[in-house]
Amino acid sequence: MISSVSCPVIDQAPAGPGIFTIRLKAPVLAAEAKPGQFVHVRTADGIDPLWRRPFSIHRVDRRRGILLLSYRRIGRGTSLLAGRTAGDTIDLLGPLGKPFDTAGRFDKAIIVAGGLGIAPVPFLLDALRKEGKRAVVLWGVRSKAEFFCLEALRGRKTAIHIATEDGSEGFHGRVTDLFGRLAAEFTAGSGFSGFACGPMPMLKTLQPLAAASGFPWQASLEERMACGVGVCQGCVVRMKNRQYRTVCADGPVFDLAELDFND
Amino acid sequence: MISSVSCPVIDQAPAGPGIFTIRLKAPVLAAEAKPGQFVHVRTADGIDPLWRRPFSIHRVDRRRGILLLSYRRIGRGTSLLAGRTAGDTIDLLGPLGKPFDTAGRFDKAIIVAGGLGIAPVPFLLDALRKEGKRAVVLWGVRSKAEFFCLEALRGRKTAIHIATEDGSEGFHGRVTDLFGRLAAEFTAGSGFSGFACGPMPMLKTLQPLAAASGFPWQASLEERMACGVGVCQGCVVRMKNRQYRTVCADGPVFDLAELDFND
Amino acid sequence: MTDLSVRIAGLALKNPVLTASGTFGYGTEYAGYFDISLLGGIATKTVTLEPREGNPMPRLAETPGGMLNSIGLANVGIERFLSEKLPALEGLDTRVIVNVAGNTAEEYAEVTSRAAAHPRVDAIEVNVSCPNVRHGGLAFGTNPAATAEVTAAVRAATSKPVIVKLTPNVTDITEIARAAEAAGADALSLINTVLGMAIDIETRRPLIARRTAGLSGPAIKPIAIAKVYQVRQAVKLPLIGIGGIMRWQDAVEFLLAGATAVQTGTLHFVEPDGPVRVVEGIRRYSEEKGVASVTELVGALSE
Amino acid sequence: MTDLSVRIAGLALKNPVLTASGTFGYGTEYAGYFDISLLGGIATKTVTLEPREGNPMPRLAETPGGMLNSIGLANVGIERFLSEKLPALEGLDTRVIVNVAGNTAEEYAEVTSRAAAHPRVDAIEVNVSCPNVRHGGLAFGTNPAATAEVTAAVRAATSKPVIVKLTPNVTDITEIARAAEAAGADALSLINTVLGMAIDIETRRPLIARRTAGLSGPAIKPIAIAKVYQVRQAVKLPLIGIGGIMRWQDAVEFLLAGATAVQTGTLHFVEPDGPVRVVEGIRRYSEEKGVASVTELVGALSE
Ligand SMILES: Cc1cc2nc3c(=O)[nH]c(=O)nc-3n(C[C@H](O)[C@H](O)[C@H](O)COP(=O)(O)OP(=O)(O)OC[C@H]3O[C@@H](n4cnc5c(N)ncnc54)[C@H](O)[C@@H]3O)c2cc1C
Ligand SMILES: Cc1cc2nc3c(=O)[nH]c(=O)nc-3n(C[C@H](O)[C@H](O)[C@H](O)COP(=O)(O)OP(=O)(O)OC[C@H]3O[C@@H](n4cnc5c(N)ncnc54)[C@H](O)[C@@H]3O)c2cc1C
Ligand SMILES: Cc1cc2nc3c(=O)[nH]c(=O)nc-3n(C[C@H](O)[C@H](O)[C@H](O)COP(=O)(O)O)c2cc1C
Ligand SMILES: Cc1cc2nc3c(=O)[nH]c(=O)nc-3n(C[C@H](O)[C@H](O)[C@H](O)COP(=O)(O)O)c2cc1C
Ligand code: FES
Ligand code: FES
Repeated sequence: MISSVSCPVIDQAPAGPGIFTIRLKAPVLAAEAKPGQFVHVRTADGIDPLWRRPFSIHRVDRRRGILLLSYRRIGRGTSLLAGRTAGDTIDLLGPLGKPFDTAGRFDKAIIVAGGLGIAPVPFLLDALRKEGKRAVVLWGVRSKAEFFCLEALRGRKTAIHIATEDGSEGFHGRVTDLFGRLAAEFTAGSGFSGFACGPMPMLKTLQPLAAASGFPWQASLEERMACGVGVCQGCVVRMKNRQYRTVCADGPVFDLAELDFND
Repeated sequence: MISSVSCPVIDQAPAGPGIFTIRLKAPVLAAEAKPGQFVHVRTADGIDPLWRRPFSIHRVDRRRGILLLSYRRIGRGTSLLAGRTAGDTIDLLGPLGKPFDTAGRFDKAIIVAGGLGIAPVPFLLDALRKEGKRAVVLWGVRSKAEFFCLEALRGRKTAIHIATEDGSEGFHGRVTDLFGRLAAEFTAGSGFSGFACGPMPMLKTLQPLAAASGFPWQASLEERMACGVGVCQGCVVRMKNRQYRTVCADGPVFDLAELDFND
Repeated sequence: MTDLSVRIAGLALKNPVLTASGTFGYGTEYAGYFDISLLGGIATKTVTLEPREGNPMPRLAETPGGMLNSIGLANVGIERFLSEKLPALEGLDTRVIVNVAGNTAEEYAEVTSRAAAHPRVDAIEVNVSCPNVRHGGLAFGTNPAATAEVTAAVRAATSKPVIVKLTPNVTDITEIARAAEAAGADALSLINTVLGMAIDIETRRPLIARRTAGLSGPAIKPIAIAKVYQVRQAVKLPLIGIGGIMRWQDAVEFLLAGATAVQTGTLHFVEPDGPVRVVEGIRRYSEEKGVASVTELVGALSE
Repeated sequence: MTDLSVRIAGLALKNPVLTASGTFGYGTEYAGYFDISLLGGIATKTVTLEPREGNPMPRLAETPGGMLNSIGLANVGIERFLSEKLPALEGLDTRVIVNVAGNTAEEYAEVTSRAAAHPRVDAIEVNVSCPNVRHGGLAFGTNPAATAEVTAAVRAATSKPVIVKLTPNVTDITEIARAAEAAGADALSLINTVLGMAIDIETRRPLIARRTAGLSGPAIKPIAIAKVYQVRQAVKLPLIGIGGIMRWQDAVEFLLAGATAVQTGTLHFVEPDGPVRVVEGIRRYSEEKGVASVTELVGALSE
């Protein structure tokens, strides 16, 4: 069941340039959350800012009842969050949204992430590993200075490819170009399944490439959110069948092929 | 000159039940402030709350450039202020308002304070001592549990009388009753001058007693304030000549005899 | 123990706290978060004859102490509302108010008669903030005659209580309130959102696709209190106060201004179970003040 | 270097940031806090023919993201304004706009001709939010004909630029804007405060003696942006945007919505030197965006 809970901060540390990872004591959330879901976080106790802020679940430690979020400080809400320290408590609503389907009939996951879209990937990888599945992560950032949480991405059954727009590390270009370059290796019928997390323009560029891959793709979207639970109808996205779906409740994970980016 | 300055917090400590004393590094303010003046404090960096909050200057340490405020935590602004610790900075506007006149031709000050109206009294006493004047403080509180800063009130040239409404210490009753009881000791023509700080009802009750005393009285008022500098005309008080005066700029210290409490 | 029950147009509510249209879905979305039967009632998202997909994206923006929405009348239409949404409310011990709208007075009447025919529906709330297609697109609720026309049509379509929901975007709200009263409204609810706009200075685009949108949240509370107070002096009908209620204290403010009940809206997005806390706060306040019935607070300003 | 200067009705301002009436005294009160010559101009507290003491206390209340004021037209009267207040502005290198009001159109005209006769006065701003004693006490500015009447009277009383300051408390602000334009206004400023109210639930008294009051501050910014945007489509006159500007970003939002200049108000109470920071922010933004003249931003929404 979804609930609004007050969670003690265990600790918080910088994880990269302007990026923080916060660890929260949240046993129920940690137990129930699935990768791709998010929490809706109250960053102020007054009205400034008024709305909660959505963050993907970065990782969970079920045994210890710990939930991790990784986020970039960009405005008032994330600045207030970055100011929280051990001993403070934070009001979370969650777990929210439809998770990635990791149980499907595939044995190799291709994960394409852009920028902060990497945030839910460690949790996704943990789940894939538990299912005995292998994964290849393609992560695109502007520059290698933006890296964080790389350790969480590496692992026995995971390969990682980096794309930087400035060429400071790995492939020089966008992550969708990198995917295009490697696409031949990921062929349909060999048990692949695709996962994409990143900004809308990345997903839009990826859509035809993903269609050409021949295997199914799940994509996680972001939209400005008020309620976060499907009530206000404020965060809708257009589907190929012309209908609107809410990102917060019908998503944030959708079948990439069904999204209509031309709206 | 009045200015808006960002002052480092030196430290902050509870001084009584729900009462805090904060010490700020504010050399210019400490040098220029006079007793009875106040500072207008920004308690939030956003809009919650929107207005600054006015606080009397509790005391200054000119040599070390330190300014002290003593306040009760009652709402959001004072709660935010109570959360500030060493290393934080606070934006102060001041010194504001007309101070007490301590230089006049008197040699004994009678100070009547109600509740938190005691806040500016230590600074006033320091100034009186510097002028070689003696003082008698009459302080009324609901119960002795509300005492704070008593040390700052005691001193070589100062006598202190306490009134508690519940009789838990000193005189059993209101401070204005206590003044009435002692009034015979404070006679006109023996170099007395009166100072009153407290809520409006106390000042109103005191006004006729003060008039009967035969010596002059200065009273410090409180009103809800927006600008704090005489611009918005929002904090006016009616004078006996029927004119309005701003508490923030024409006051907060007024000639008690000139105030019209019947408006 | 204070009696928290109130009556709005003959309708008994167990307490004066309802949820506002468009901020509580069709009543069940928040069912997982708290027991909805603790509330006085719920007002549904506006329902129209045909399904509507609502406005283009973006539809939401945050503003200082408030928010803009331009959801439009996105809804499943009366047909699917009755068959798919209403049944889920059967077991709930709370009042169900269906908020209705249409392009013409006839459409208002038709959706009303279909909704009100259902036994689970306790009352109709009329959203007059819709553009009046016949009169140049200005909202029905900005014109006394158009408000009266819609009110009369809805009135004729049902014998259940009719609550007309007023827009604040008018020069003189008391004129509209009187028109609704004269045309047969049983109660008034106010306010709907305030017209507003915000611009992204980086993209230079309005933050809302439709440019102007509806402002709600704590920022508008003083506006709503003023309107309730003004309308209280102008009509005899019971009022439901809406606008920026975030804490129980705000709800009490509306009661004192003259509202018999309140609706919470934007609050839900911050605290899903906020309305229950509002009920509890009103109870505590009333008991502390020795109030036997919460109705004693209605319009009870001191001199 | 971006050219920050703008023209409002023939009046050249060194930059588009002015201070709003009633929030900057008679122009000198804040002189100790910063160099007022850094601003494009100042609008004085409303001046009337006779001195006025203003409304009873309490006159102020804080609200979520905003504030209520009911100062009334407390002012020293045109006589003392000219003899005691204006001389202090002589040395300042900034524009002086005298905000005027009266009980009748004739009073508006008379205070205007006396103010405008003084060489230090650069323009007249007409506060039409005053109760119209002849027409049932509703504000002049809520009625197109009354707005036109006052505007025409002021227009006839001076050849200096006449800026009419619009109230937001109307159904259709474009109608009022067009009336002012037709009656000879050179520019419009908007918005004045929004009608609001707040109640102390402990004392059960309105927090403001006069009960309803004027809401200002960040809470009303989206309302003001919407009004500027609407009026921009309706008239050709230059607009001065007012309402809730707390940061330079807010000022840029008003420019993009269609204002040629802005006024800051409630901001001063939080940051006395706030308007100077707004000027600096507009300058930085314009330079970053490669804007040669700040006028390029006016109404420059992208498609
Ligand atoms: C389902 C979901 C999951 C998310 N997961 C993460 C995560 O794991 N880590 C993370 O760092 N962020 C994540 N985000 C984005 C995060 O919610 C925003 O960064 C945050 O709300 C910004 O709040 P703020 O108050 O600091 O910034 P604001 O002051 O609200 O905004 C600052 C600037 O950022 C822009 N902005 C605000 N929200 C977004 C957004 N959603 N996307 C892009 N730009 C935005 C604003 O328009 C503004 O220009 C997620 C968003 C969604 C919808
Ligand atoms: C010139 C001046 C000097 C002051 N000096 C001191 C001081 O030295 N120490 C101190 O503790 N306080 C002092 N005050 C009062 C202080 O400013 C208020 O307590 C403070 O503004 C409350 O802020 P808040 O946000 O915590 O409370 P809010 O949330 O603003 O208010 C909480 C409750 O307290 C009431 N309240 C708010 N302001 C006042 C006020 N001025 N007087 C009485 N009730 C009020 C409100 O109506 C509300 O019911 C002074 C006030 C003035 C005008
Ligand atoms: C996202 C959203 C959607 C809304 N949809 C409707 C609606 O469909 N019909 C309606 O009458 N009011 C609608 N409203 C207005 C609310 O019912 C309410 O009148 C308004 O939000 C003011 O209350 P608040 O400040 O508590 O939110 C909507 C408000 C919001 C925020
Ligand atoms: C305390 C106060 C006094 C005001 N007095 C006047 C006035 O005398 N004449 C006038 O035209 N506007 C007056 N206003 C309105 C402001 O000029 C401005 O239009 C309004 O406050 C909105 O701007 P803001 O949100 O930036 O404050 C006053 C506003 C405040 C807050
Ligand atoms: S944020 Fe409300 S429906 Fe998604
Ligand atoms: S608070 Fe503005 S004049 Fe005193």
